[in-house]
Amino acid sequence: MNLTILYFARLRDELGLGEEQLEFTPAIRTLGALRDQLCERGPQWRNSLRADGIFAAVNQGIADWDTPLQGGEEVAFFPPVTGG
Amino acid sequence: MNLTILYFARLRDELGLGEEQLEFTPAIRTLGALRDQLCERGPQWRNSLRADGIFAAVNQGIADWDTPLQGGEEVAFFPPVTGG
Amino acid sequence: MSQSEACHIEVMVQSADFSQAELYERLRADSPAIGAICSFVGLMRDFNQASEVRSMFLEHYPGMTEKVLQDIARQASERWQLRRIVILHRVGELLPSDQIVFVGVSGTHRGEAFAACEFIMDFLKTKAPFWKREQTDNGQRWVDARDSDQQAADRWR
Amino acid sequence: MSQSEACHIEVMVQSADFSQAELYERLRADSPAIGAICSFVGLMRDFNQASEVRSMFLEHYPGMTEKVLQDIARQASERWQLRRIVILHRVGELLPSDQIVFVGVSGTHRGEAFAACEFIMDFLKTKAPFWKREQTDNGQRWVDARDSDQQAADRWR
Repeated sequence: MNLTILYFARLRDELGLGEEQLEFTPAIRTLGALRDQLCERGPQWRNSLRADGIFAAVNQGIADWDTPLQGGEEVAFFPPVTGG
Repeated sequence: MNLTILYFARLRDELGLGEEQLEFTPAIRTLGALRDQLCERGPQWRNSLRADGIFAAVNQGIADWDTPLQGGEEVAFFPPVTGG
Repeated sequence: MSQSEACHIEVMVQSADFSQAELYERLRADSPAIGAICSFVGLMRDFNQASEVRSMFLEHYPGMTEKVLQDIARQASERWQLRRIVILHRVGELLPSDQIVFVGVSGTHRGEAFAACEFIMDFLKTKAPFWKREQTDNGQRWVDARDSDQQAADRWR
Repeated sequence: MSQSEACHIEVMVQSADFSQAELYERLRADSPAIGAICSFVGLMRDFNQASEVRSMFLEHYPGMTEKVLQDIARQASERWQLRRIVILHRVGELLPSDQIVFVGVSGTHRGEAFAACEFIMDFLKTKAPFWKREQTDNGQRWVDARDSDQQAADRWR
Protein backbone atom coordinates (compact mmCIF):
# COMPACT_ATOMS: atom_id res chain seq x y z
CA MET A 1 0.00 0.00 0.00
CA ASN A 2 2.25 2.75 -1.29
CA LEU A 3 1.43 6.42 -1.13
CA THR A 4 1.42 8.37 -4.39
CA ILE A 5 2.79 11.85 -3.74
CA LEU A 6 2.37 14.71 -6.18
CA TYR A 7 4.09 18.12 -6.16
CA PHE A 8 2.71 21.02 -8.20
CA ALA A 9 3.87 24.30 -9.67
CA ARG A 10 6.54 26.18 -7.69
CA LEU A 11 6.94 23.22 -5.30
CA ARG A 12 7.72 20.83 -8.13
CA ASP A 13 10.32 23.22 -9.51
CA GLU A 14 11.94 23.72 -6.12
CA LEU A 15 12.06 20.02 -5.29
CA GLY A 16 12.88 18.88 -8.82
CA LEU A 17 10.18 16.24 -8.48
CA GLY A 18 6.61 16.01 -9.74
CA GLU A 19 5.52 12.59 -8.50
CA GLU A 20 6.85 9.77 -6.39
CA GLN A 21 5.75 6.51 -4.78
CA LEU A 22 6.54 6.17 -1.08
CA GLU A 23 6.23 2.99 0.96
CA PHE A 24 3.61 3.47 3.65
CA THR A 25 4.82 2.79 7.20
CA PRO A 26 2.86 2.98 10.46
CA ALA A 27 4.87 6.09 11.43
CA ILE A 28 3.05 7.99 8.69
CA ARG A 29 -0.15 8.24 10.68
CA THR A 30 -1.25 11.63 9.47
CA LEU A 31 -0.64 14.09 6.67
CA GLY A 32 1.46 16.14 9.13
CA ALA A 33 3.60 13.11 9.97
CA LEU A 34 4.16 12.51 6.25
CA ARG A 35 5.28 16.08 5.80
CA ASP A 36 7.65 15.79 8.81
CA GLN A 37 9.21 12.69 7.28
CA LEU A 38 9.66 14.38 3.88
CA CYS A 39 11.24 17.40 5.58
CA GLU A 40 14.00 15.16 6.94
CA ARG A 41 15.30 14.87 3.39
CA GLY A 42 17.07 18.22 3.73
CA PRO A 43 16.79 22.01 4.06
CA GLN A 44 15.19 22.50 0.61
CA TRP A 45 12.39 20.12 1.59
CA ARG A 46 11.87 21.92 4.90
CA ASN A 47 11.83 25.32 3.17
CA SER A 48 9.41 24.20 0.50
CA LEU A 49 6.96 22.09 2.48
CA ARG A 50 6.82 24.44 5.47
CA ALA A 51 6.46 27.64 3.44
CA ASP A 52 3.52 29.92 4.18
CA GLY A 53 0.28 28.85 2.63
CA ILE A 54 1.31 25.37 1.46
CA PHE A 55 -1.76 23.20 0.92
CA ALA A 56 -2.11 19.45 0.89
CA ALA A 57 -4.82 17.27 -0.59
CA VAL A 58 -5.66 13.63 0.12
CA ASN A 59 -7.40 11.75 -2.69
CA GLN A 60 -7.99 15.06 -4.46
CA GLY A 61 -9.68 16.80 -1.56
CA ILE A 62 -8.10 19.60 0.52
CA ALA A 63 -7.03 18.09 3.86
CA ASP A 64 -5.86 19.32 7.29
CA TRP A 65 -2.45 18.30 8.58
CA ASP A 66 -4.06 15.95 11.11
CA THR A 67 -5.92 14.00 8.44
CA PRO A 68 -5.18 10.29 9.03
CA LEU A 69 -3.39 8.21 6.37
CA GLN A 70 -3.55 4.44 6.03
CA GLY A 71 -1.70 3.74 2.79
CA GLY A 72 -3.02 3.72 -0.78
CA GLU A 73 -3.87 7.40 -0.84
CA GLU A 74 -2.94 9.97 -3.45
CA VAL A 75 -1.40 12.88 -1.57
CA ALA A 76 -0.60 16.23 -3.19
CA PHE A 77 1.38 19.21 -1.95
CA PHE A 78 0.97 22.59 -3.63
CA PRO A 79 1.42 26.33 -3.19
CA PRO A 80 -1.49 28.80 -2.97
CA VAL A 81 -3.64 28.60 -6.09
CA THR A 82 -3.64 31.36 -8.72
CA GLY A 83 -6.22 30.44 -11.33
CA GLY A 84 -9.15 32.41 -12.66
CA MET B 1 -44.37 79.89 -24.86
CA ASN B 2 -46.57 76.83 -24.43
CA LEU B 3 -45.76 73.88 -22.26
CA THR B 4 -45.67 70.46 -23.88
CA ILE B 5 -47.05 67.91 -21.45
CA LEU B 6 -46.59 64.15 -21.89
CA TYR B 7 -48.32 61.31 -20.03
CA PHE B 8 -46.92 57.79 -20.08
CA ALA B 9 -48.05 54.22 -19.49
CA ARG B 10 -50.79 53.74 -16.89
CA LEU B 11 -51.24 57.52 -16.55
CA ARG B 12 -51.91 57.92 -20.25
CA ASP B 13 -54.49 55.14 -20.14
CA GLU B 14 -56.21 56.60 -17.07
CA LEU B 15 -56.32 60.15 -18.46
CA GLY B 16 -57.04 59.12 -22.05
CA LEU B 17 -54.35 61.53 -23.15
CA GLY B 18 -50.73 61.08 -24.23
CA GLU B 19 -49.66 64.61 -25.06
CA GLU B 20 -51.04 68.12 -24.90
CA GLN B 21 -49.97 71.74 -25.34
CA LEU B 22 -50.87 74.06 -22.48
CA GLU B 23 -50.61 77.83 -22.55
CA PHE B 24 -48.08 78.97 -19.99
CA THR B 25 -49.39 81.47 -17.45
CA PRO B 26 -47.50 83.15 -14.58
CA ALA B 27 -49.54 81.09 -12.10
CA ILE B 28 -47.65 77.98 -13.28
CA ARG B 29 -44.52 78.92 -11.41
CA THR B 30 -43.40 75.43 -10.51
CA LEU B 31 -43.96 71.82 -11.48
CA GLY B 32 -46.09 71.46 -8.35
CA ALA B 33 -48.25 74.44 -9.38
CA LEU B 34 -48.72 72.87 -12.81
CA ARG B 35 -49.86 69.64 -11.24
CA ASP B 36 -52.29 71.54 -8.97
CA GLN B 37 -53.79 73.25 -11.99
CA LEU B 38 -54.15 69.95 -13.88
CA CYS B 39 -55.81 68.35 -10.85
CA GLU B 40 -58.58 70.95 -11.03
CA ARG B 41 -59.78 69.21 -14.17
CA GLY B 42 -61.57 66.60 -12.07
CA PRO B 43 -61.31 63.62 -9.73
CA GLN B 44 -59.63 61.31 -12.27
CA TRP B 45 -56.83 63.85 -12.71
CA ARG B 46 -56.42 64.21 -8.94
CA ASN B 47 -56.36 60.44 -8.48
CA SER B 48 -53.86 59.88 -11.25
CA LEU B 49 -51.46 62.77 -10.73
CA ARG B 50 -51.40 62.50 -6.92
CA ALA B 51 -51.01 58.72 -6.82
CA ASP B 52 -48.11 57.26 -4.85
CA GLY B 53 -44.82 57.31 -6.66
CA ILE B 54 -45.81 59.54 -9.59
CA PHE B 55 -42.70 61.09 -11.17
CA ALA B 56 -42.33 64.18 -13.27
CA ALA B 57 -39.57 65.22 -15.64
CA VAL B 58 -38.75 68.64 -17.04
CA ASN B 59 -36.93 68.67 -20.36
CA GLN B 60 -36.29 64.94 -19.98
CA GLY B 61 -34.67 65.10 -16.55
CA ILE B 62 -36.34 63.93 -13.33
CA ALA B 63 -37.50 67.01 -11.42
CA ASP B 64 -38.78 67.87 -7.94
CA TRP B 65 -42.21 69.42 -7.49
CA ASP B 66 -40.65 72.79 -6.66
CA THR B 67 -38.70 72.95 -9.93
CA PRO B 68 -39.47 76.38 -11.51
CA LEU B 69 -41.15 76.58 -14.93
CA GLN B 70 -40.98 79.55 -17.29
CA GLY B 71 -42.74 78.30 -20.42
CA GLY B 72 -41.35 76.39 -23.36
CA GLU B 73 -40.49 73.28 -21.35
CA GLU B 74 -41.35 69.68 -22.11
CA VAL B 75 -42.95 68.28 -18.96
CA ALA B 76 -43.71 64.59 -18.49
CA PHE B 77 -45.73 62.77 -15.84
CA PHE B 78 -45.32 59.04 -15.35
CA PRO B 79 -45.80 56.17 -12.92
CA PRO B 80 -42.89 54.25 -11.29
CA VAL B 81 -40.66 52.71 -13.95
CA THR B 82 -40.62 48.95 -14.57
CA GLY B 83 -37.92 48.28 -17.19
CA GLY B 84 -34.99 45.90 -17.10
CA MET C 1 -6.09 53.86 -17.40
CA SER C 2 -7.62 56.90 -15.78
CA GLN C 3 -11.18 56.75 -14.58
CA SER C 4 -13.90 58.33 -16.68
CA GLU C 5 -11.96 59.63 -19.67
CA ALA C 6 -10.77 56.21 -20.81
CA CYS C 7 -14.17 54.57 -20.41
CA HIS C 8 -16.10 54.13 -23.63
CA ILE C 9 -19.88 54.12 -23.19
CA GLU C 10 -22.45 52.79 -25.66
CA VAL C 11 -26.20 53.01 -25.06
CA MET C 12 -28.78 51.52 -27.41
CA VAL C 13 -32.59 51.41 -27.26
CA GLN C 14 -34.18 49.35 -30.00
CA SER C 15 -37.09 47.08 -30.82
CA ALA C 16 -34.91 44.50 -32.63
CA ASP C 17 -33.42 41.55 -30.78
CA PHE C 18 -29.68 41.65 -30.07
CA SER C 19 -26.74 39.29 -30.31
CA GLN C 20 -25.21 38.81 -26.89
CA ALA C 21 -22.09 37.49 -28.63
CA GLU C 22 -21.63 40.67 -30.64
CA LEU C 23 -22.03 42.91 -27.59
CA TYR C 24 -19.55 40.75 -25.70
CA GLU C 25 -17.00 41.17 -28.51
CA ARG C 26 -17.38 44.95 -28.27
CA LEU C 27 -16.53 44.80 -24.58
CA ARG C 28 -13.48 42.73 -25.32
CA ALA C 29 -12.23 44.78 -28.28
CA ASP C 30 -8.78 46.19 -28.70
CA SER C 31 -7.38 46.10 -25.20
CA PRO C 32 -4.95 43.60 -23.67
CA ALA C 33 -5.35 45.62 -20.44
CA ILE C 34 -8.81 44.14 -19.90
CA GLY C 35 -8.83 41.38 -17.32
CA ALA C 36 -12.52 41.08 -16.53
CA ILE C 37 -15.82 41.23 -18.38
CA CYS C 38 -19.09 40.96 -16.50
CA SER C 39 -22.34 40.90 -18.40
CA PHE C 40 -25.98 40.55 -17.54
CA VAL C 41 -28.99 39.71 -19.67
CA GLY C 42 -32.57 40.08 -18.49
CA LEU C 43 -35.07 37.80 -20.23
CA MET C 44 -38.82 37.73 -20.35
CA ARG C 45 -40.38 35.16 -18.07
CA ASP C 46 -43.69 33.52 -18.83
CA PHE C 47 -45.04 33.98 -15.35
CA ASN C 48 -45.62 37.01 -13.12
CA GLN C 49 -47.87 37.66 -10.14
CA ALA C 50 -49.62 34.33 -10.37
CA SER C 51 -50.72 34.27 -13.98
CA GLU C 52 -49.25 33.29 -17.28
CA VAL C 53 -47.99 36.07 -19.48
CA ARG C 54 -48.58 35.69 -23.22
CA SER C 55 -46.65 38.73 -24.37
CA MET C 56 -45.38 42.05 -23.12
CA PHE C 57 -45.21 45.56 -24.50
CA LEU C 58 -42.33 47.76 -23.39
CA GLU C 59 -43.08 51.45 -23.58
CA HIS C 60 -40.44 54.12 -22.98
CA TYR C 61 -39.87 57.88 -23.09
CA PRO C 62 -37.72 58.40 -26.20
CA GLY C 63 -34.94 60.88 -25.59
CA MET C 64 -35.10 60.78 -21.81
CA THR C 65 -34.41 57.03 -21.79
CA GLU C 66 -31.08 57.44 -23.56
CA LYS C 67 -30.09 60.36 -21.32
CA VAL C 68 -30.83 58.41 -18.15
CA LEU C 69 -28.92 55.32 -19.34
CA GLN C 70 -25.93 57.46 -20.36
CA ASP C 71 -26.00 59.13 -16.96
CA ILE C 72 -26.10 55.82 -15.10
CA ALA C 73 -23.17 54.54 -17.16
CA ARG C 74 -21.22 57.74 -16.52
CA GLN C 75 -21.78 57.38 -12.76
CA ALA C 76 -20.49 53.81 -12.92
CA SER C 77 -17.42 54.94 -14.88
CA GLU C 78 -16.64 57.55 -12.22
CA ARG C 79 -17.10 55.09 -9.40
CA TRP C 80 -15.03 52.22 -10.80
CA GLN C 81 -12.16 51.85 -13.25
CA LEU C 82 -13.81 50.53 -16.38
CA ARG C 83 -12.79 50.30 -19.99
CA ARG C 84 -16.11 49.88 -21.73
CA ILE C 85 -19.78 49.92 -20.84
CA VAL C 86 -22.48 48.63 -23.18
CA ILE C 87 -26.17 49.01 -22.37
CA LEU C 88 -28.88 47.80 -24.73
CA HIS C 89 -32.58 47.83 -23.85
CA ARG C 90 -35.37 46.65 -26.09
CA VAL C 91 -38.78 48.29 -26.47
CA GLY C 92 -42.01 47.26 -28.16
CA GLU C 93 -43.61 43.82 -28.30
CA LEU C 94 -41.81 40.94 -26.57
CA LEU C 95 -42.57 37.25 -26.08
CA PRO C 96 -41.61 34.82 -23.30
CA SER C 97 -37.89 33.86 -23.42
CA ASP C 98 -37.05 37.02 -25.37
CA GLN C 99 -33.99 38.99 -24.34
CA ILE C 100 -35.01 42.34 -22.82
CA VAL C 101 -31.83 44.02 -21.64
CA PHE C 102 -28.07 43.65 -21.87
CA VAL C 103 -25.58 45.35 -19.56
CA GLY C 104 -21.89 44.58 -19.88
CA VAL C 105 -18.73 46.15 -18.52
CA SER C 106 -15.07 45.45 -19.08
CA GLY C 107 -12.22 46.57 -16.88
CA THR C 108 -9.06 45.56 -15.14
CA HIS C 109 -10.43 43.98 -11.99
CA ARG C 110 -13.07 41.34 -11.33
CA GLY C 111 -14.69 42.95 -8.31
CA GLU C 112 -15.11 46.28 -10.08
CA ALA C 113 -16.65 44.65 -13.14
CA PHE C 114 -19.24 42.78 -11.04
CA ALA C 115 -20.08 45.84 -8.93
CA ALA C 116 -20.41 48.19 -11.90
CA CYS C 117 -22.60 45.78 -13.86
CA GLU C 118 -24.97 45.23 -10.94
CA PHE C 119 -25.00 48.95 -10.09
CA ILE C 120 -26.07 49.78 -13.65
CA MET C 121 -28.84 47.17 -13.60
CA ASP C 122 -30.12 48.32 -10.20
CA PHE C 123 -30.32 51.95 -11.35
CA LEU C 124 -31.72 51.08 -14.76
CA LYS C 125 -34.53 49.23 -12.96
CA THR C 126 -35.44 52.23 -10.79
CA LYS C 127 -34.51 55.28 -12.91
CA ALA C 128 -34.82 54.57 -16.63
CA PRO C 129 -38.27 55.47 -18.04
CA PHE C 130 -39.48 52.08 -19.27
CA TRP C 131 -42.87 50.59 -18.49
CA LYS C 132 -44.00 47.01 -19.04
CA ARG C 133 -47.55 46.11 -20.01
CA GLU C 134 -48.35 42.41 -19.88
CA GLN C 135 -50.89 40.52 -21.92
CA THR C 136 -52.43 37.62 -20.00
CA ASP C 137 -55.48 35.47 -20.61
CA ASN C 138 -57.38 37.93 -18.42
CA GLY C 139 -56.37 40.97 -20.45
CA GLN C 140 -53.72 43.65 -20.26
CA ARG C 141 -52.12 45.05 -17.12
CA TRP C 142 -49.32 47.47 -16.34
CA VAL C 143 -46.60 45.82 -14.29
CA ASP C 144 -46.19 47.22 -10.78
CA ALA C 145 -42.83 48.51 -9.58
CA ARG C 146 -41.17 46.30 -6.97
CA ASP C 147 -39.95 47.44 -3.58
CA SER C 148 -37.09 44.95 -3.92
CA ASP C 149 -35.75 46.87 -6.93
CA GLN C 150 -35.76 50.14 -4.99
CA GLN C 151 -34.00 48.42 -2.10
CA ALA C 152 -31.38 47.05 -4.47
CA ALA C 153 -30.66 50.55 -5.78
CA ASP C 154 -30.57 52.02 -2.27
CA ARG C 155 -27.68 49.72 -1.32
CA TRP C 156 -25.30 51.78 -3.49
CA ARG C 157 -25.71 55.08 -1.59
CA MET D 1 -38.17 25.42 -9.19
CA SER D 2 -36.70 23.82 -6.10
CA GLN D 3 -33.18 24.65 -5.09
CA SER D 4 -30.41 22.24 -5.86
CA GLU D 5 -32.24 19.45 -7.70
CA ALA D 6 -33.35 21.62 -10.60
CA CYS D 7 -29.96 23.23 -11.11
CA HIS D 8 -27.94 21.81 -13.98
CA ILE D 9 -24.16 22.09 -13.53
CA GLU D 10 -21.52 21.84 -16.25
CA VAL D 11 -17.79 22.01 -15.53
CA MET D 12 -15.14 21.98 -18.26
CA VAL D 13 -11.34 22.18 -18.09
CA GLN D 14 -9.67 22.39 -21.48
CA SER D 15 -6.72 23.87 -23.34
CA ALA D 16 -8.83 24.99 -26.34
CA ASP D 17 -10.34 28.44 -26.48
CA PHE D 18 -14.08 28.73 -25.93
CA SER D 19 -16.98 30.54 -27.52
CA GLN D 20 -18.60 32.81 -24.97
CA ALA D 21 -21.66 32.93 -27.23
CA GLU D 22 -22.09 29.16 -27.17
CA LEU D 23 -21.79 29.00 -23.37
CA TYR D 24 -24.31 31.83 -23.06
CA GLU D 25 -26.77 29.90 -25.23
CA ARG D 26 -26.45 26.89 -22.93
CA LEU D 27 -27.38 29.05 -19.97
CA ARG D 28 -30.40 30.35 -21.84
CA ALA D 29 -31.59 27.02 -23.19
CA ASP D 30 -35.04 25.56 -22.81
CA SER D 31 -36.53 27.55 -20.00
CA PRO D 32 -38.99 30.44 -20.19
CA ALA D 33 -38.69 30.58 -16.38
CA ILE D 34 -35.23 32.14 -16.63
CA GLY D 35 -35.27 35.87 -16.03
CA ALA D 36 -31.60 36.58 -15.45
CA ILE D 37 -28.25 35.45 -16.83
CA CYS D 38 -25.02 36.75 -15.31
CA SER D 39 -21.72 35.76 -16.84
CA PHE D 40 -18.10 36.56 -16.22
CA VAL D 41 -15.02 36.10 -18.37
CA GLY D 42 -11.49 36.49 -17.09
CA LEU D 43 -8.93 37.44 -19.73
CA MET D 44 -5.16 37.45 -19.77
CA ARG D 45 -3.66 40.88 -19.28
CA ASP D 46 -0.32 41.85 -20.75
CA PHE D 47 0.95 43.42 -17.56
CA ASN D 48 1.46 42.15 -14.02
CA GLN D 49 3.64 43.27 -11.13
CA ALA D 50 5.47 45.95 -13.14
CA SER D 51 6.64 43.97 -16.13
CA GLU D 52 5.23 42.93 -19.45
CA VAL D 53 4.00 39.39 -19.74
CA ARG D 54 4.68 37.63 -23.05
CA SER D 55 2.77 34.46 -22.37
CA MET D 56 1.44 32.39 -19.54
CA PHE D 57 1.26 28.71 -18.70
CA LEU D 58 -1.68 27.47 -16.67
CA GLU D 59 -0.97 24.30 -14.73
CA HIS D 60 -3.64 22.40 -12.83
CA TYR D 61 -4.26 19.23 -10.84
CA PRO D 62 -6.31 17.02 -13.19
CA GLY D 63 -9.11 15.27 -11.36
CA MET D 64 -9.05 17.48 -8.30
CA THR D 65 -9.72 20.60 -10.37
CA GLU D 66 -13.00 19.24 -11.71
CA LYS D 67 -14.06 18.05 -8.23
CA VAL D 68 -13.40 21.44 -6.67
CA LEU D 69 -15.24 23.31 -9.41
CA GLN D 70 -18.21 20.94 -9.14
CA ASP D 71 -18.23 21.46 -5.39
CA ILE D 72 -18.18 25.24 -5.69
CA ALA D 73 -21.05 25.12 -8.20
CA ARG D 74 -23.02 22.80 -5.91
CA GLN D 75 -22.56 25.20 -2.99
CA ALA D 76 -23.82 28.08 -5.14
CA SER D 77 -26.84 26.03 -6.24
CA GLU D 78 -27.72 25.33 -2.60
CA ARG D 79 -27.31 28.94 -1.59
CA TRP D 80 -29.31 30.55 -4.42
CA GLN D 81 -32.13 29.48 -6.74
CA LEU D 82 -30.39 28.82 -10.03
CA ARG D 83 -31.31 27.00 -13.19
CA ARG D 84 -27.93 26.38 -14.79
CA ILE D 85 -24.30 26.89 -13.92
CA VAL D 86 -21.53 26.67 -16.52
CA ILE D 87 -17.85 26.85 -15.53
CA LEU D 88 -15.08 26.56 -18.10
CA HIS D 89 -11.41 27.07 -17.24
CA ARG D 90 -8.55 26.84 -19.68
CA VAL D 91 -5.15 25.28 -19.01
CA GLY D 92 -1.85 25.26 -20.89
CA GLU D 93 -0.21 28.02 -22.88
CA LEU D 94 -2.02 31.36 -23.10
CA LEU D 95 -1.26 34.71 -24.73
CA PRO D 96 -2.29 38.25 -23.78
CA SER D 97 -5.98 38.97 -24.50
CA ASP D 98 -6.80 35.25 -24.39
CA GLN D 99 -9.90 34.16 -22.54
CA ILE D 100 -8.95 32.23 -19.38
CA VAL D 101 -12.17 31.44 -17.55
CA PHE D 102 -15.93 31.59 -18.04
CA VAL D 103 -18.47 31.44 -15.24
CA GLY D 104 -22.14 31.87 -16.04
CA VAL D 105 -25.36 31.30 -14.13
CA SER D 106 -29.01 31.56 -15.07
CA GLY D 107 -31.92 31.82 -12.70
CA THR D 108 -35.12 33.60 -11.90
CA HIS D 109 -33.82 36.68 -10.12
CA ARG D 110 -31.18 39.27 -10.97
CA GLY D 111 -29.64 39.62 -7.51
CA GLU D 112 -29.22 35.87 -7.13
CA ALA D 113 -27.56 35.54 -10.54
CA PHE D 114 -25.03 38.27 -9.76
CA ALA D 115 -24.28 36.92 -6.29
CA ALA D 116 -23.87 33.31 -7.43
CA CYS D 117 -21.60 34.23 -10.35
CA GLU D 118 -19.32 36.34 -8.16
CA PHE D 119 -19.34 33.71 -5.39
CA ILE D 120 -18.20 31.05 -7.85
CA MET D 121 -15.40 33.27 -9.19
CA ASP D 122 -14.22 34.21 -5.70
CA PHE D 123 -14.01 30.57 -4.62
CA LEU D 124 -12.53 29.40 -7.90
CA LYS D 125 -9.76 31.96 -7.37
CA THR D 126 -8.93 30.70 -3.88
CA LYS D 127 -9.83 26.99 -3.97
CA ALA D 128 -9.41 25.50 -7.42
CA PRO D 129 -5.95 24.00 -8.03
CA PHE D 130 -4.68 26.15 -10.90
CA TRP D 131 -1.28 27.84 -11.00
CA LYS D 132 -0.11 30.51 -13.39
CA ARG D 133 3.47 30.77 -14.61
CA GLU D 134 4.30 33.92 -16.53
CA GLN D 135 6.91 34.37 -19.22
CA THR D 136 8.43 37.85 -19.19
CA ASP D 137 11.51 39.34 -20.81
CA ASN D 138 13.34 38.51 -17.57
CA GLY D 139 12.38 34.84 -17.61
CA GLN D 140 9.70 32.70 -16.00
CA ARG D 141 8.00 33.27 -12.67
CA TRP D 142 5.14 31.69 -10.76
CA VAL D 143 2.38 34.18 -10.05
CA ASP D 144 1.86 34.96 -6.36
CA ALA D 145 -1.54 34.53 -4.75
CA ARG D 146 -3.24 37.83 -3.84
CA ASP D 147 -4.56 38.75 -0.42
CA SER D 148 -7.40 40.59 -2.17
CA ASP D 149 -8.66 37.31 -3.62
CA GLN D 150 -8.74 35.69 -0.20
CA GLN D 151 -10.56 38.70 1.21
CA ALA D 152 -13.10 38.50 -1.61
CA ALA D 153 -13.81 34.86 -0.76
CA ASP D 154 -14.01 35.59 2.96
CA ARG D 155 -16.91 38.00 2.39
CA TRP D 156 -19.23 35.06 1.68
CA ARG D 157 -18.91 33.43 5.11
